[in-house]
Amino acid sequence: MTVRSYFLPRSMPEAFGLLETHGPELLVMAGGTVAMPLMNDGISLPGAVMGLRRAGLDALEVAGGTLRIGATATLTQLLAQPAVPMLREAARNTASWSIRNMGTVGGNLFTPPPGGDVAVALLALDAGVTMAGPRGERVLPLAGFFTGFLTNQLAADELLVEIQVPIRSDPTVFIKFGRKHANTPAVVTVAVRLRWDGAVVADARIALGAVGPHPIRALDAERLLVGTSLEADAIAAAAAAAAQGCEPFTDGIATEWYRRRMTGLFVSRALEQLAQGAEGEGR
Amino acid sequence: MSSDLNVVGHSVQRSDGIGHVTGRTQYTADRSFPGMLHLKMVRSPLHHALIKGIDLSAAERVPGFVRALTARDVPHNRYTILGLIGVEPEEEFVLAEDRVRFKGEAIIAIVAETETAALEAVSKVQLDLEELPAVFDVEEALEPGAPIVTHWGNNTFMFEGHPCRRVRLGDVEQAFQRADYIVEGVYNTSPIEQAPLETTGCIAVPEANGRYTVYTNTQALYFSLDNAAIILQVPGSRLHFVGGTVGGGFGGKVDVIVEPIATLAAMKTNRPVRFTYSRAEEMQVSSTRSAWRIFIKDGVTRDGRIIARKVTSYADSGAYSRQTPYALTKHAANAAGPYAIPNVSIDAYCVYTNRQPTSAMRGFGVTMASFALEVQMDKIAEKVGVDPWTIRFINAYHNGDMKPHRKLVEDATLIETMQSAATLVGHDLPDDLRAMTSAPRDAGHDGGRD
Amino acid sequence: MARLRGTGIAAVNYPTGMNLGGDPSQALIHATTSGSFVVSLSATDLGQGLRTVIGQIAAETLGVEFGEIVIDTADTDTGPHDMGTFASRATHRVGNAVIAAATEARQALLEVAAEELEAAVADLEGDGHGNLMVMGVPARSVRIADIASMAQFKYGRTIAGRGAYMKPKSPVDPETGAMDPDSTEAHACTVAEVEVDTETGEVTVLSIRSAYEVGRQVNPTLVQGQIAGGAWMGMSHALYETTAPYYPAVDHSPRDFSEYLMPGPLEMPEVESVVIEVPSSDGPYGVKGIGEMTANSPIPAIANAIYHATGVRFDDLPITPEKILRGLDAKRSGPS
Amino acid sequence: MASTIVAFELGGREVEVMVKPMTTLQSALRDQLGFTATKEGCRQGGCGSCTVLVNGEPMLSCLLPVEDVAGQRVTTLESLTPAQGLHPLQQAFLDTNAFQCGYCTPGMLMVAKALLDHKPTPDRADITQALTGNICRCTGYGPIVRAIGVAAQAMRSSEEGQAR
Repeated sequence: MTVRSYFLPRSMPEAFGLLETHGPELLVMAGGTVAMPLMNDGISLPGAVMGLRRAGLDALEVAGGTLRIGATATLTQLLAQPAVPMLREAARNTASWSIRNMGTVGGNLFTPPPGGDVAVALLALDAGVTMAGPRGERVLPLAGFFTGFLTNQLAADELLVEIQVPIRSDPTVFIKFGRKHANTPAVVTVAVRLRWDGAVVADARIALGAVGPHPIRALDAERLLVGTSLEADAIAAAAAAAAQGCEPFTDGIATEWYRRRMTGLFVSRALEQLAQGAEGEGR
Repeated sequence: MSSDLNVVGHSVQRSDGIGHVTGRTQYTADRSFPGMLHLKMVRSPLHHALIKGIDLSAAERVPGFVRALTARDVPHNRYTILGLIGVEPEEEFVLAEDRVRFKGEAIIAIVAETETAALEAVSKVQLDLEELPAVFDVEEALEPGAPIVTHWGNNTFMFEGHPCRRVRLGDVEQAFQRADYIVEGVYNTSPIEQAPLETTGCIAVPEANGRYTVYTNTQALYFSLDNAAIILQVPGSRLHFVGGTVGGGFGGKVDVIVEPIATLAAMKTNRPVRFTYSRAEEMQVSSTRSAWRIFIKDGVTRDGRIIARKVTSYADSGAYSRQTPYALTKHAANAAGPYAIPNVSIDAYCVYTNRQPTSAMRGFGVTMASFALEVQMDKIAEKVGVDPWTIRFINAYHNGDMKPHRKLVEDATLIETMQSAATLVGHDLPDDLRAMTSAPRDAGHDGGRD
Repeated sequence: MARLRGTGIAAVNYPTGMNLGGDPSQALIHATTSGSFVVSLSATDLGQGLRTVIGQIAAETLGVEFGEIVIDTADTDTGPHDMGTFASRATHRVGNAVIAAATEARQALLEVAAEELEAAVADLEGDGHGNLMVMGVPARSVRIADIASMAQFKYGRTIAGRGAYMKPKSPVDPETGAMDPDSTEAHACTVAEVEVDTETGEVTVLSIRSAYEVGRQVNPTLVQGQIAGGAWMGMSHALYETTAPYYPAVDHSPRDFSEYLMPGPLEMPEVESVVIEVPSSDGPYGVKGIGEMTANSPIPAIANAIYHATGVRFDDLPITPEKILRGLDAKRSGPS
Repeated sequence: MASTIVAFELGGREVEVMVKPMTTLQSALRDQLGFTATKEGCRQGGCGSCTVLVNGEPMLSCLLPVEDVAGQRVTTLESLTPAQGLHPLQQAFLDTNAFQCGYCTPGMLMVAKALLDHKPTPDRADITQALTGNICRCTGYGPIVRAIGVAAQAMRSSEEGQAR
């Protein structure tokens, strides 16, 4: 349907009011980098659209050891923040300069794979998401947010308003592997965060993108790392577990086979980087 | 050498450069006209199907809908652009009649006040299609019992009575018997999109004097006008085509796809009509470079001379051949490469499949032949035990040699070009190769030819 | 992790002009009152710089500065017929037509100048920079701009020329394939250097270096542009591009530039080239066509370089990382 | 589906357009204001030929509802061109033959302008990174990368000249 109404609320109450008035027919758009192409091509023909660019949701601040990211903070804002280096790396590896100026962190959580690279980093960082609606606010760990391909816990009358990232000094590695070096869909995206206890891995997060219906955790691989010192065989075992546990798909960029193979390889390369970093720091 | 002339050979600044760097250059879609309508196509969602029915009623109710054009509205509903130069048969339709042969084939043109309204109306057209079996592989398409794409009962384009373009010189089979080595290769290439940054498009404008001005980014202005006049069944004098400035072509804008139907829409509505491909249409619907499957069998002597070359090529034409038969002829003329080979047999097939049609692209019929041949040359070098440079010098054609299509070589400079490349990259050529020239082989000496 | 390097070469020819001929181009030229020359065509500039090189050819033949040429193209109400811009034909065909038209226009110019200078046409010569003079007598000289004006206002004459070029259509013998499929042949030889990551199958192209023989360069900078752009397109064809990623399967056909893969600025190596010139017999000032061929030799050169690096042949384009990885796997596990 | 009037700053002057809901900035510029230097290569956010600067930052005008730039500062190639002569970037593109068909050129120039505003002395990596959202089918990118380097150098020399 030709868009009859475009709303650009100037505040969150106004946005919630519009959502309540128009219900699920209202297409909610943040940066527009995913929705606009579909509308331009006539694939998506919504009757009414609400853009969140002016709704005052783009603050990005550090408070109480947490990086609080407004849902419509842009990827460029993410690239500029100093608090969480892995998020800079993730933003740097996402799309192009112009798209990063438009695309939002919140929107990245709704981008279907193989997109959604920032969400992979957020998953590895134990991010939480705040959703708000008529019943008030609720906070979920990002790990519990995704429910399937293009589905999640957000109710039709809710908006995603904020992402919280605990600021820690844990070593991290973010690798996006695509067919090109920039502005290209991922074959696989790997985000790893470790917590060391002396020379031993105390806790591990391995998040993967483009190898599942949404960003996923490699839980088996994470478990295998705990208690190791990232010895070669520990890395190999974790990489194999990650490759085996992921759910890759075939698209025009890569086959399921290649994605699985690259998952193992890049989990391994990420862990090797962390092992070398640990050596460098004298662990 | 370039300095012996006053202007030619000098890097004068481009006359259109200022326009390009200031954005003042006017491309087709940069024009706009009062009351301009927008045309979008209803396309087949299936690769091969019979059209059983079309229901336009919901589309007609979309606000901004102006009218629909179907096959019945097209005066001469045949799209055979090479008919202008005598290539037959008439096989394609401007708008599909009872059958669609590829996913994306145009069925109904929708004209609306805005592009969005046109897209919405397109989405509301109900098609009743009966799916038919489809074929997507050139060799499968030639097997007995394969789904038939064409209306004449097999899946090959006929070249004056032959199912392929043939080139014959000498006797390859006999030469294979005498060869010390046989080297065989099979090469496959994928279809490729021309992908000019400006998509294919035009605007047809009714003029006060009863003529139609068509602003178009075609690569071939008169070719488009002449074909449009045939399809529209109007004298060429009714049409005025304006173009000449194109945002990239690469062969993708030699098809006369948008102009006839946009002009027809302008005739039917008496309003300017714009028809420009979306990027997705450019990629998924417009003609591509053909995929090729090329079989090469070479007979080679111990000292590295190729004495026989047999090439069997299949170009995947897609559902309609458009300019591809011409590419096959060009391919056949070049499928032995820039080499002097006394015995050559080439069979080049233009094969129909239920794929998006193919047509011209940069390197028309030759690019993929060059790929196959030049990889094959390396395989021969390895088999014979010489380096990749030497095998090419041994076999390079000279002026006065006869090509497989029986024209004598006139402008050969392969040897000199290879010598320059060797110098450029610092590759040390042996003295005998460094001393070679493309000059005709010595009289009374066959130049090593068999 | 292993990174293997390899070098490959390829040498190619490429024909100029629509392959069987029969593809005319025509040109009309007339002088304005101020001595500029309008070249009317219906040829298309695809971005390769046709307007510029045709202007250069017209200026050269007329003996005037490049800035005095106005190229008017393309409009079917004003421009004479042209077959179109494809088949590496435009500079060759349109150039020849423009030389013919310019020669006729120059003859008209010389006739007026002869009258004005009270000399015979045969005794006149030009300096190539907008002046005509009596041979050997530089003092008896006149500006072409003045002649153009006088032709209009003093002599009531036209300074104009018509030109056409067509290679007659060649029939093909359906049995033997005997035919005349080209006007002339340009040549190229490319040396490509690659590095292959044996764990990912990724190919990094390190350099593309080529020699070209193109008859005569009308505008060397524009020739370099074709070579650089063609090297990129050849690399793109070799390693990335396809509308059917799993051909002959029809699934996963791309619909945008993120799915339709082409190398970006980060993937491009430096492109280096050298051009040699051996004039063709039938091209304008010896020109051969270079428009299409620059994408050709890089493809097999890259394919051969990958073989040189890995010892595995990849004969299916595009040569994707996945194909390379599977090839390397097969080599490792296969019979040695 | 009532139209609304949207006002924004375009190349230093106030403009108003009357638009249907969700009209893109690209369409408002090209179809209503006649600012056609901003091109239309895909309308999918994939080619960069429609790049404009919004408050100095490169954005894709095909993905921006014009309502979103109400009150903002928009810069297109039209306003890069000075009254006399060319901007150093335009001059460098011309001098180094950094285009063929010219269709990607406006987008390339706008990204290059933003780059040099942010980083007047970019290295090769800065330039190539900045261009990864802009597709060129003709040149192979090398000439464009060179042109931006040449322009940066020219702008520095000119500033030093003025400083002296």
